[in-house]
Amino acid sequence: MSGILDIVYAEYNYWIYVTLMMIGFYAMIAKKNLIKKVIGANIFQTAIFLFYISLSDVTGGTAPILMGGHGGEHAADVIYTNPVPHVLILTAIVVAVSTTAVALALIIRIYNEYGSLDEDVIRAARRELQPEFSEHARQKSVAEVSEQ
Amino acid sequence: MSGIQESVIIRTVVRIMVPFIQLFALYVIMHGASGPGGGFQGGVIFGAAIILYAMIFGISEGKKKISDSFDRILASTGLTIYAATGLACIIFGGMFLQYSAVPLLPDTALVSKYLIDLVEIGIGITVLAVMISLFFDISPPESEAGEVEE
Amino acid sequence: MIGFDLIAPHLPVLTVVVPLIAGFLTPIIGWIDRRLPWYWVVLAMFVVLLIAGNNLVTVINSGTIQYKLGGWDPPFGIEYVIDLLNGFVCLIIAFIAFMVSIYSKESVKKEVPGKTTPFYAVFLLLITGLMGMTITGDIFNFYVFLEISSLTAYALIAMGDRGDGVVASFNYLIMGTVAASFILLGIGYLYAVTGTLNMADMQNILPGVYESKVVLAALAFFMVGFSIKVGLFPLHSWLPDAYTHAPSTASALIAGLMTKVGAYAMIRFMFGVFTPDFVINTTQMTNILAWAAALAIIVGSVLAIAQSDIKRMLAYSSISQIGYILLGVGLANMIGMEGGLLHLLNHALMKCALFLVAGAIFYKTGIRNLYQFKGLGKKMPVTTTVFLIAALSMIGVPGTVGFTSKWYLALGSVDAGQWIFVFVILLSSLLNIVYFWRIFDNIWFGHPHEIENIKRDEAPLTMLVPMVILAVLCVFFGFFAYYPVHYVIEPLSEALLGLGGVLSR
Amino acid sequence: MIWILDITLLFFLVVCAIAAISIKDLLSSIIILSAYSLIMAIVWVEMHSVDVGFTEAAVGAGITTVLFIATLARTEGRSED
Amino acid sequence: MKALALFVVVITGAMLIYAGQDLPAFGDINSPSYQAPMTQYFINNSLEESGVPNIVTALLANYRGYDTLGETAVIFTAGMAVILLLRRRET
Amino acid sequence: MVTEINSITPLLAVLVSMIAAVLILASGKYPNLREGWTFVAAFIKFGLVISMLPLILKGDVITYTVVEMLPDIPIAFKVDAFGILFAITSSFLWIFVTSYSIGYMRSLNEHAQTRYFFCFAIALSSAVGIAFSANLVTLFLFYELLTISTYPLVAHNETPEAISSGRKYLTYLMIAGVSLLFAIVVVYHYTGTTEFSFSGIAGMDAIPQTTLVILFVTFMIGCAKAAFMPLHAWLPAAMVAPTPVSALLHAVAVVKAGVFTALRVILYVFGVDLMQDSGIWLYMAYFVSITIILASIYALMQDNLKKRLAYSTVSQLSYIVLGAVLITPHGLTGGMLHIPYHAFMKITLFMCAGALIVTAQKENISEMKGIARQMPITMIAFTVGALGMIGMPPVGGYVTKWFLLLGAAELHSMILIAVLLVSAVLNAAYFFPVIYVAFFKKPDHELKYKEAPLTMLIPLVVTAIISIVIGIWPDAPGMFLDIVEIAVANVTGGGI
Repeated sequence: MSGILDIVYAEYNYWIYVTLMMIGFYAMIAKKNLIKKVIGANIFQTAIFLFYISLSDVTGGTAPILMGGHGGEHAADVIYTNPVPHVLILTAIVVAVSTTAVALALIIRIYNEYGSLDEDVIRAARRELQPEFSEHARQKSVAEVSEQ
Repeated sequence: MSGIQESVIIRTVVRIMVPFIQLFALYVIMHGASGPGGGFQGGVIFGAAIILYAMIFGISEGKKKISDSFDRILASTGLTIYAATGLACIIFGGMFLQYSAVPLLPDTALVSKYLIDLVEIGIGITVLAVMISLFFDISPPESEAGEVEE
Repeated sequence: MIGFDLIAPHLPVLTVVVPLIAGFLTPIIGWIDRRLPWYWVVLAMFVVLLIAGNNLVTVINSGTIQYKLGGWDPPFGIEYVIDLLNGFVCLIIAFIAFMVSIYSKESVKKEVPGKTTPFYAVFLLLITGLMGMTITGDIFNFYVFLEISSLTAYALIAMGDRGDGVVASFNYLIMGTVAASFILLGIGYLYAVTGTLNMADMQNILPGVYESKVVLAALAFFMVGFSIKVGLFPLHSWLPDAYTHAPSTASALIAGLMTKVGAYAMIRFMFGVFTPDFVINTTQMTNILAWAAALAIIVGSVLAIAQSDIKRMLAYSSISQIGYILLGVGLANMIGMEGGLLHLLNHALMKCALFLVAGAIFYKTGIRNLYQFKGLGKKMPVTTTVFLIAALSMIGVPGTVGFTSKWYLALGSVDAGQWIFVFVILLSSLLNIVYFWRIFDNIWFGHPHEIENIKRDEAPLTMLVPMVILAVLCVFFGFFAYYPVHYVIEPLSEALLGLGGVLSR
Repeated sequence: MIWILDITLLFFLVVCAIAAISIKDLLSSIIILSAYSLIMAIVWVEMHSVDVGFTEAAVGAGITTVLFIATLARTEGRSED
Repeated sequence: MKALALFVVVITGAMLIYAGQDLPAFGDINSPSYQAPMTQYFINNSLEESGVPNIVTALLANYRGYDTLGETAVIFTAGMAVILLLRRRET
Repeated sequence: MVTEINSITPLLAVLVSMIAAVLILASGKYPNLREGWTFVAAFIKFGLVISMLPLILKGDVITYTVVEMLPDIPIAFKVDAFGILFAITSSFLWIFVTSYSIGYMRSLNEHAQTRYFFCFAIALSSAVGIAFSANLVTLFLFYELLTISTYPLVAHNETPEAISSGRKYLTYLMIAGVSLLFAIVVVYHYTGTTEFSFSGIAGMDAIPQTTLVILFVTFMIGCAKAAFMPLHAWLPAAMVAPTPVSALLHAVAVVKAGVFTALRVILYVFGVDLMQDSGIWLYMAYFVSITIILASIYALMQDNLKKRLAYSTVSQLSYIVLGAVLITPHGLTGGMLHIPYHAFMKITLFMCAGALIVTAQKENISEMKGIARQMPITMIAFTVGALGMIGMPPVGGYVTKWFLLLGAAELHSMILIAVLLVSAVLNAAYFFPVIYVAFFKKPDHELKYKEAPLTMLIPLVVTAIISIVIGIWPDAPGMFLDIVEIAVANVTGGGI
C-alpha cells in the first residue's frame, strides 16, 4: 500500500470519532427538538467510546479473554488487546443509557406541561405563562397537588 | 401496536420465547467470567425479555409478573448483594471488595471467581429491575398504548 | 472500642459507602413506613458527618490516608486518597448535607408531596456522588461518581416548579452531559499518553509527556468541562434556572455543594493531576482562570441586581461567588489560594443558609418575589435574622466569614500585582450591598401601616435549627477563621502550589 | 482486522449519524440511531472488544431504542429540524 | 444560534484534531497505554489473582470492582430518578 | 517606657452594650425594663471605661487580644490615652442621650422603639470598639458594624424620604468602608502588620511616594464618616433621623469615629515623621481648611436648624483633622481636645433642637421667633453651646481654638491662621441669628409651649454646664487636657 493510505489507516479511527463528536455536539446545541438533542448526546458519547476502543486495539491482537478457559495456560505468543478501556467504556455505556433515560423522562414531563418538544415553542409558552417569574405557576401547582 | 398485540402468532411466539430469553440472560450472567457477557448485559437481556412480554401483553400484564414495589425492592436487593459482598470483605479483615480476604476456600482465586459471580448476579438483578422500571415508567399508560405504531 | 478499631481503617471508603447503602435501602425503608426515610436520611448523614470529621482529624494529625479498594496496589486498583484538600471538602459536604437533611422534613413534605421516599433515595445518592468525586484518587472513578451526582441533581431539580423545573433540569442535563463528556474525553487523552488512571501516578508520569499536544488538549477539555459544572461565567446559562426552580431542599444542597465540588475538582485536576508549574507557568491556565473569574464576579453581581425572584438572585450571586473561589485559585499565589480555598467553606455556609431561608419563607408564605417581603421581619424574626447574618456575610462585613476570604483574596491580588482584581473584589462587595440591602429594606422597613397587624408565624423547628446553626457558624468562623486556616488551608495552599509540604504521599 | 470492512463500517457510522440528526420524522431518526448503535457494536467487536460490543448491542440498539420509542408514544413524532 | 453552535463545534473539532496529531497510532502495540505497567499486569496476572479468564470481567468485578459498584449505583439512580419524575404517587 | 497591661476590661466595655442589646431585644414588650437595661448598660460601660483611666494617666496602655481571627491578624484591643479620650466621651454622653431618648421617643410616641434602643446599644459598642482597637482590622470591624447598626436609626421613620436618606448614608459609608479595606490591605501587604504604633507602623516609609499618597487618599476616603467636604453629603441627609440619633451619632459616635479613625491613621499608621517627610500634612491641612470654610458657608444658608447644625459639624470636624495634620504638639493638642469638647457642645445644641421639635414642633429657624420666652432653659443651654462653637470664653470651645491657633502660629502659616479666624467669624454669623431670633424677635402669635419633659431637659442642662466647666477649668487633673497631653506625648516621641 502507498504511504498515504498508511497514514489514513493509522489514524482513521480518530478522524471518524472527531467527525461523529462534532455531529453529535452540533445536534446537542443547535437542534431545537429535545429528542434530537438527546440523540445528539448519544452520538456524542458513543463517539468518545469509539475513541477509547480505538485506543485499546492492537494490531494483530485478540479479544482479552484468555485462551483455554479457567485454569488453562495462556499461550505466550498471543497478543491481547488492552482490556482497560473496555472496562471503562462498559461503565460509561451504562452511564450513557442512564442519562438518556433521565433525559427522556424529562422530555415526557416537558411535553405534558407545554405540549411541544420544540425549544422555541416551550420558551414562548413559558414566557406567556409566567410574565415575571414562576411564582404564580408554582403556587398553582402546589395547590393542585395538595388537592389530589 | 394494537395489531401486534392481537396477533395470535406473535403472542404465542413471545410466550414461548420469553423463558428462553430469560434462560439465555442467566447464561450470559454466569458466563461473564469466562466469555463475553456479565451481569450488566445479562440483566439488560433479562429485562428486555420482560419488556418484550409487556409490550405484547400490555403493561398491566407485565406488572402482574413484576409489581412496582417488588421491582423497587429487587433493584435495592441487587445493589445490597454487591455492597454486602464488599462489606463482608471488611468484616473478614480485608479491604472493601477484597475478595481474597473471604476465607471461603483455600484457593483465593477460586474465592474471587465465586464472588465475582455473586457480584455479577447482584448487578444483573439491579439492572433488570431498573430496566423494567424504566420501561414501565416511560412507556405510555395503558389507555394510550396504541399510539406507538402510528 | 474494639468495634471502632475494626472500622477505623475503613472509614475512607465508608464515607462513600454509607450514603450509598443508605440510598439504595431507602426504598425498602420507605416501603415499611412512609415517614421513616427522613429519620433514615438524618441518621445516615450524621454518621457520614462523624466519619468525615474523623477523616479530616486523622489527616491533620497523621498525614494523608490511602485506602486501596479491593486491596489492589495502585495503579492497578482504585485508590482512595484523603489529603487535606478532599478531607476538608468532604467535611463541608457532610456538614451541609446534614444540615439540609434536617431542614428537608417539612419542606419536602410540602414541595414533593407523595414522593418523599424516592426523593430521599436520590438525596442520599447525590451525597454519595459528591463524596465519591471528592475522595477518590482515581480519575475514572471520579467520572463515575460525577455522573451519579449529575443524574441525581437533574432529578432533584426537576422536582421543583412544575414546568420550569423540568425545563431547567433538561437544560442542565444537556450542559452537564457536554461537560461530563468533555471530562471523559480528557480522561481518555490522559490515559492514552500515560497508561494509568491513578491521579498520583499520573502526576508522576505526566511531566515526561508535557510537550504532547494531547496533554494540552486534555487540560483544555477538563477546564471547559469543569467550568460548565461550576457555572463559570460564559458557561453559566444552566445555573440560574436550575437554582431558581429546584425545590428548596435541592436548591440549598446543590447551591451549597455542587459548585463547590466542581471547584474542588478543578483544583484537584490542576494541581493534583497536572503539576503546578505546568498550569501556572507553561500554559498560563491559572491566569486565564483568574480573568474569567473576575469577569464572573462582576457580571454575576450585576445580573443579581436585576432579579426580583430571590432564588434567582441568589443563583446569580452564586455565579459571582464561584468567581471568588476561582479567582483565588487563579491568582496562583499563596495568599490568593488560601482565600479561594477558604471561600469554599465560607460560600457553602453562607449560600446554603440563604437558600434555606428562601425556602423557609416560601414554605410559610409562598412568596419568592423579594418586593413582597414587606413585614416579614415581624412575621418571621428568626428566619430573617439568619438572612441578615448570611447576607452581611456575603457582603463581606468583618466578623463574618465573608470578610476573611475577601481579605485574603484582596491581599492575594495585591501580592500578585493585579490591582484590577482588588477593584473587582471591592466593587463586587458594593454590588452585593445593593442587591441585599433592598431586601433588608423590604423586610424591616416596610411602611408602618402595612406591617401593623402581622402576627408572628415562624417556620417549623426542623427548618429553624439548621438555619440558625449555619448563621452562627457564619459568625463563628468570621472570628475563628484561624483554625481552618492554620490547620488546613495554609499547609494545603503550600502543598498545592508546590512550595513545600505534601499534598498526597 | 480487515481495514476495508472497518472503513466501510465507519463510513456508515457517519452516514447514520448525519441521517439520525437531520431526518424530521423522529421515529425514523430513532431507528437510524438504533442502526448506528448496531454498527458501532460491530465496529467494536471487530476491534476485539467483544464485551463492549455486546453491551452496546443490548443497550444502545436495544433498551435505548425501546425507551426512545416509548417516549415518542407519549409525545409527538415530528420534528421541525 | 446555529452559527454560534457551528462555531463552538468547529472550535471543539479543531481542538480534537490538534490533539489527534500526537495521539498514538491506531493499533500501535508500543502505545503508552498498552505498554503501561497496568495493562501488562492485568494481562499477565488476572487469571491467577481473580480466577476468571475474561480479563474484562476480572477488571470489571475485581480490580475495578468499585467502579462497577458506582456504575450499578448510576443505574439505580436513573431508575429512582425516573420514578421520581414520572410516577404519580408512591405505591 | 510604656508598660502594657493585659486586662479584659476593654472587651467588657465593648461587650456590655452588646449584651444590653440582646436584653433589650428580649424585653421588647416591657418598655420600662427595656430602657432600664439601656441605663444600666450605659452606667456600667462608663464605669468600666473610667476604671481604666488611672492606668492610662500613669502612661500605661492596656491590651487584650480577643481572638486571632486569621494568622497574624488578631482581633485585639489596646487602650491608650487617645483611645480612652474618645471612649470616655461617647460612653459618658450615652448616659445622657439615653435619658433624652426616652423622653423624646415617648413624647412623640414613636414606633419600633425596641429596634431603636437595640441599634443604639450596638452603635455604642462599635464606637467604644473603634476607640479601643489595637489594629486596623479590628477598627474596620467596628467601623462597619457602626455603619450597619446606625442605618436602621437613620431610616427609622420608614418613610420614603427616610429610606432614601438611609440609602444615601449607606452608600457613602459603605464606599468608605470598601476604600478603608483596600487601604488596610495595602498597608498589610507592605508592612505585614496592621497594628497601630505610636510612631507609625514600621515599614511604611518603604512605600514609594506615589503609592503612599494614593494610600493616604484612600484612607481619607475611608474616613468619610468624618464628613470631609466632597464626602459630606450623607451627614445633612442623615438629619432625617430622630433627634437623639442626630445628637449622639452624628455629633458624637459616627462622625467622631470618622475623625478618630483619620487621626489614628495619620498619627498611628503613617506617624508624625512620615507625615512631615512626605509633605502630605500640608496638602491635607489646606484640604481640610477648604472644608472648614465651605461648610460654614453652607451652614449659613440653612434654615432648618438640624441641617445648620449638621453643616456646623462638618466644619468643626475638620478642625480636629486640621489639628492633627499640623503635627506640632500644640496643634495636636487642639485637634484631639476638640473631640470631647465639640462633642459636649454639639450634643447640647442637638438636644436643644430636639426639645424644640418635641414641644414646639419647630424645625426651622425662621419659625422660632421669641421661643426663648416659653423655653428659657433650653434656649440658654443652646446659647451656651453656640458660644462654645464660636469660641467665646468661658465655654470650652475657646480652649481648642487657642491651641489650634498656637499650632498654626508655630508653623508661621498665615493662611491657616486666617482660616481659623474667618471660620470663627462665620460660626458667629450662623449661630447669632438663631439666638437673636429666639430671644429678641416677637412671636407672630402667642405661644403656649412649656419646657420639654425632664428626661430631656436634664441632659441638655448637664451637658451645657459641663461645656462651661471644661472651658473654665480645662486643666483639672484627670480631665481631658491631661489625657490629651499624654496622647500627644506618645505620638511626638515624648513618651512618658
